[in-house]
Amino acid sequence: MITAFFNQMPVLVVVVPLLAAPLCVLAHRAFAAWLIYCLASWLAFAMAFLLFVEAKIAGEVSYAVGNWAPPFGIELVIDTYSALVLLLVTGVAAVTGPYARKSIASEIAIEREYLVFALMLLCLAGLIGITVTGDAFNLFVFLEISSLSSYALIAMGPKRRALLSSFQYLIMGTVGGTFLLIGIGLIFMMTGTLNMADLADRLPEVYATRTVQAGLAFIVVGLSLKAALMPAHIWLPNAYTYAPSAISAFIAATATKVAVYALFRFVFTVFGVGYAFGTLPLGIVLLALAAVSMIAGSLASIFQTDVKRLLAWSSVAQMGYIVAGFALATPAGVSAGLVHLLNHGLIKGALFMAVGAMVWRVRASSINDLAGLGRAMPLTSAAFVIGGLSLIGVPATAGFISKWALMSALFDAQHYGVMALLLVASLLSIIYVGRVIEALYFRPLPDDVSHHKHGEAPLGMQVATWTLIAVNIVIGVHATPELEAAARAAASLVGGAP
Amino acid sequence: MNQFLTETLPGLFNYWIVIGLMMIGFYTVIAHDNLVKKLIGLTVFQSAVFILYISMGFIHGSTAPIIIDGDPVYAHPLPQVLILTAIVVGVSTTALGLALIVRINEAYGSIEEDDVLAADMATSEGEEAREEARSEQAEAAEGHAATGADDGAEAHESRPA
Amino acid sequence: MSDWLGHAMASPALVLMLGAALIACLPRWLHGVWLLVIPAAALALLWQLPMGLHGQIGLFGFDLTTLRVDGLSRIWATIFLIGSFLTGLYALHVDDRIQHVSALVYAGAAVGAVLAGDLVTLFIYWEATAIASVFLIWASRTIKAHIVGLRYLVIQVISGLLLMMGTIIHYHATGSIAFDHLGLATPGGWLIFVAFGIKAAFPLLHNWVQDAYPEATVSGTVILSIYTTKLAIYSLARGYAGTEALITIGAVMTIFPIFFAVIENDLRRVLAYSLNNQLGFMVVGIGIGTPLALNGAAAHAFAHILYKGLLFMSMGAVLHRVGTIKASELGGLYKSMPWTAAFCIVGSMSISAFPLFSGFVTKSMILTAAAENHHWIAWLALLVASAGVLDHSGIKVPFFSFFHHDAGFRVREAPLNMLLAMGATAALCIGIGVYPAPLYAILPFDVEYSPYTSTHVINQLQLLMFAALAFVVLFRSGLYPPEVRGLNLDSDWLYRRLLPAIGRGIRDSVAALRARIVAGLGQLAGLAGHWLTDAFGTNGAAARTWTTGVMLLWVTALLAAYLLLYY
Amino acid sequence: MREHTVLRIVSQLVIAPMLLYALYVQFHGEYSPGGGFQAGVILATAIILYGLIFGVEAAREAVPPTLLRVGAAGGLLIYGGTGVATILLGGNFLDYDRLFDHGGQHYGLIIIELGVGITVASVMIAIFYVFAGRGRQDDPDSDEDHGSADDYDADDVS
Repeated sequence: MITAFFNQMPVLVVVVPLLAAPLCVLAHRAFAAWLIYCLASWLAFAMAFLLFVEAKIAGEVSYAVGNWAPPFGIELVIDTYSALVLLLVTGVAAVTGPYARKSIASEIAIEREYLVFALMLLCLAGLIGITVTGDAFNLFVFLEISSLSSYALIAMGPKRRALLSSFQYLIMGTVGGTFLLIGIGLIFMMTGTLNMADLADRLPEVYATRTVQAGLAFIVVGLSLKAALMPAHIWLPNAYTYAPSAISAFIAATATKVAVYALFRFVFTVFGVGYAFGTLPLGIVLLALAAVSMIAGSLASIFQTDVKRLLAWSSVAQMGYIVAGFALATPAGVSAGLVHLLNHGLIKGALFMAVGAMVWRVRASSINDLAGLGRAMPLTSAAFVIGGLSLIGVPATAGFISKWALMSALFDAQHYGVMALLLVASLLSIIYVGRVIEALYFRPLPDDVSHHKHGEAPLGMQVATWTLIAVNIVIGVHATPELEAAARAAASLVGGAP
Repeated sequence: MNQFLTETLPGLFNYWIVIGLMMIGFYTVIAHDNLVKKLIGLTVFQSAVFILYISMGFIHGSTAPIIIDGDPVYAHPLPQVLILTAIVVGVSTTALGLALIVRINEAYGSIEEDDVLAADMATSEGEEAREEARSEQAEAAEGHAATGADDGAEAHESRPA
Repeated sequence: MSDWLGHAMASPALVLMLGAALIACLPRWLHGVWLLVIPAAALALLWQLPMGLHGQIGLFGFDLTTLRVDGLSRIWATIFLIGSFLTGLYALHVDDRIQHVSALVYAGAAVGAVLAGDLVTLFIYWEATAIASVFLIWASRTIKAHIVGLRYLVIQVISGLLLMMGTIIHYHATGSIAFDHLGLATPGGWLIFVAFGIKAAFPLLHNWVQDAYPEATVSGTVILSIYTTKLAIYSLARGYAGTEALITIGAVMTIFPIFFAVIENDLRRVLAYSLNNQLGFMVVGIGIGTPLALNGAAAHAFAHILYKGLLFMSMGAVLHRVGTIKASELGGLYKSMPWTAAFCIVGSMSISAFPLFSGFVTKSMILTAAAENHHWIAWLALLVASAGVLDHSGIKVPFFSFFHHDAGFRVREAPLNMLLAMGATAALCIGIGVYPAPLYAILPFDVEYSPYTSTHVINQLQLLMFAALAFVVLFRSGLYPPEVRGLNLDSDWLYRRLLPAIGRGIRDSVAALRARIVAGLGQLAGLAGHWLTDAFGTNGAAARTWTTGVMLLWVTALLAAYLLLYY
Repeated sequence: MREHTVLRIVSQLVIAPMLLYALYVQFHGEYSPGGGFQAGVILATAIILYGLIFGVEAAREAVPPTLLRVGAAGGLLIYGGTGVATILLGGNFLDYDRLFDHGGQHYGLIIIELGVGITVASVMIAIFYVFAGRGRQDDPDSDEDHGSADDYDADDVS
């Protein structure tokens, strides 16, 4: 039985949240739905961890759905690359559970709460599906599942602006998804297979055709849209700003990261690094876009008056960091990009959670509204400070590890210009994080202090926020396991010694 | 050239239809402010992709992939199955989009994107005004500091509270 | 992880930081005790450590040496910890958790940086000092402090980033991250040099000191004056001892702040300028690079932290009681604050290097080293600067605040804890001046040196007397820049007296040039700011919400670009 | 529309065969064109037609929203539950051969398609209720469709 469970984990990690979603709907009670969410996400996290270990030992875990042998059936493949992203997704989801209870309750009517949890589970199932699947079309379907549920989740935000934000995201996301569909169709047309490993085998024969080239272009643009890479990023700030706080934290930490995962899964595993970066000039385009993202995102972030929007813009900038690492297509670069993908997920998750806790308290998220909260909510504010430091890349935090890795990789690849821009971007990040910290600690509480009577945020929100912060610090001081795993993943993607 | 006109061009007519539909749909999404029209455009765009898939699995003279007696040529069933799924996704998207439009209409009284954005902009200006007031105050303090080495004493308050 | 635990137990830096965490959690009435106990414990721990390398840990692929105890690092760590204790005492009455925590973290980071055996550890602590210290500025809680603090932080972090880049380049070039002599031979060495230079307030990189220090809180300024710049001096001594360029840089550093210090009205800013000038002495010492010179730099840093801290403390006490620190508004305070006045005079005599005060026994080492090695121009510059110091710090500060005409303030004497802190510091200043042997004993190199030779003493006294005379003459004749609010520079007297005239001429032209540059930069910055706001402000072109049509147009453009590239 | 006699009569005549046809399509899906999705849509169309002709209220009475919620979730659970059942029987996910000794693929597929059909029909009707109900009254659970509209794209592995 136990071995059976272990063998089935690759599919169970998707199925558990997928089936928990209708259970939430059936349960129809906010508390029961929440409980189901927590159990499912924790179970998923546990399985993700076991899968990570398994992938580490075996190199790759493969699973044939319906016992149809690949490449005919749908294959689930978990290697270190996907296992790491899987760990991030399920980890953040698991932490969001305790957080979401109070946060959701404060922003969404009680009779609709169960739906939030059902949708979050669906979204989670979709995101997990993307990471574990070894089938190109299946990836599209999971991507759309996660996207659709996140549109609906964002639309549940307390302000009416959430509606248009969600609609814009829906349009952009659907176009991105359809582009991906076109791209997959084009390469399917040329090879007759959808299995990624099989595609990788068969594509070299037809590399020279226009169809495959166009297919790559469509896939890259489609997934860039989902990953909010410049210039396809404008849907992101609004979507993250107006979503309910718990949803902001969850989606900001996972959705775009998984899209980047999928992008480079296609680019590296399916098309091959030699083709995408050698024959075709994808690397330089992505690097340029990444550089623009870093600077423009940081600049826009500095000017924001709303903290959630500020963080969202900084996400645009940080996506630039991540893509810059991957776009180097060197083992060091890919590993740095992957490390930053994970670390940034943790950082942004923590920051959005901290801000969400403040929003829970003051019911507003502009910088002015957070004035003086350092005294009223010392723990939450401290969490924000640590998260902010990690975002800047201060030593002993996770952000530093990835910044260091990125700088080293850029230096090795002799992209000094991008290196300098990364430095500038991190200076800019000091300014936008500094603005918030100053408001928290060095401005007086506003006169109408009625809402400050109650003090700190609820325990669940605290625990969740601090868990992510703690992980940040642990990675900051003891990064070796993460770096080793990332190096293994990079080696499997672009070759080279792990 | 002649061959291109007589054979290649009409021979690929399905792709021309796909491309035409795709462009119509995409243009509608880009050019129209009306959210419903955008959604319609999106649906047309998606349909074009569905047709692309279906037509690429089609073989001349083939039948539908149903098991019947004899040995007929079947069309490739896989694209059809895939597209069935994609259609489901598309329908969900449309339904969700329409639901959002209904609520946008209720919240803003308009389904023109620029009107809604303008309404948003108007609400955000109030928030901004407060922030601007503060930064102006700060600039004033800075300006004061820059005018002479001996700036005002107010900046030197210390607060050993 | 066990090596981590071992490191945490052994490192004075982490003791301070853990102490800070403790203070963050403890109720307020317990703060005071810990503010004193923690630095004392860390100091005891430091002296328990045997000489050598400790705390080797692995961190993201590097083998770090987090503790290197040798003569050079130990004297710096010692004075940092003494400084931490004294400022803790000084800040005892402050009821502000943020200040206490950041002060301890700051001190811990500085100690950690000094004890760092490799560049990565150094960088980590280097950044930590930047971040911890900015809170001391922000803690003033004024809008100006906020802006200044951000500016300060950005400059500090630029220094950190340069250090990081330099380290990466150095590592790739040599395969080593050890923090030993670096030199200017490699690009990595240059980057690190500039990084150190920013924190050491090299000329033209110095403005952040005068910009930020006077904006901090009363105790914050004292704390700030101790660590960052001296940490940079240590790093220079470690990495660039004997680099010729430092002699020139140091000589310029000693001279130019004098002109600004003389005309400055904000007394804490005067002290910030003289801080710069004193750093110049140490930089010259490092540039000379002989054991005697390095000893001089170390000893001078030691003494300097004490007397500059004392001066800042006394001015802080005045600010605390009176609420202003403008020379033009103060005067006659010796009646109300006699103790503070006395301590301030001790500090100013020390900084002016009167015999029997700490400055004398340390500064003369550097002067002697300069003379021994025939750096005559530098020697002359140092001599001139010594005279200048007396004018602006030695006389101006105590004179305008405590004597001069009575401004009519009748305030209470400084709080007891401030007085105790100042008293202890003053005692140390005098103690070192009278009996320098213990200080000499902990210097990094074994050098026989005796400051109290008759030549030294007489030379120094002559110099001081003439400088004092100059002050009196200038002041009586009304030439000494009066303590006015504005910058009314009266040029009638410009050519009548040579020395001050040249000084003023240089000062004027530098000031004018600076004003022009600042104005030009300001305009540029204004333009850039407008452009940025237009582009990236919340409703700016790049950052506002676009319609989906526009977004998709961009996406289409991107797709077209890809397709064209592949075509 | 209730006054249009022709429409009423015709729809009364048509609705029952539609439902029957839906069932046919449902259970012949594994041989012939059809399957859960199509059947679900046809079934939903019948109910929607009923709603259009006789009013949403009448339709709501016939097929209450709670039933739809249960149906949408339950259908999905049938689908997933089958997969889980195959796992419990020692096979891989959706390895139908484990379900029965003979014709496992066959019956397995039927069960799966049943789940899909129920979900699709429920969600379609729910969407109709919500859009039709808008503006007439403000019913609290009208937003339910949001969620369930997405629920049914989960029947992906068709």
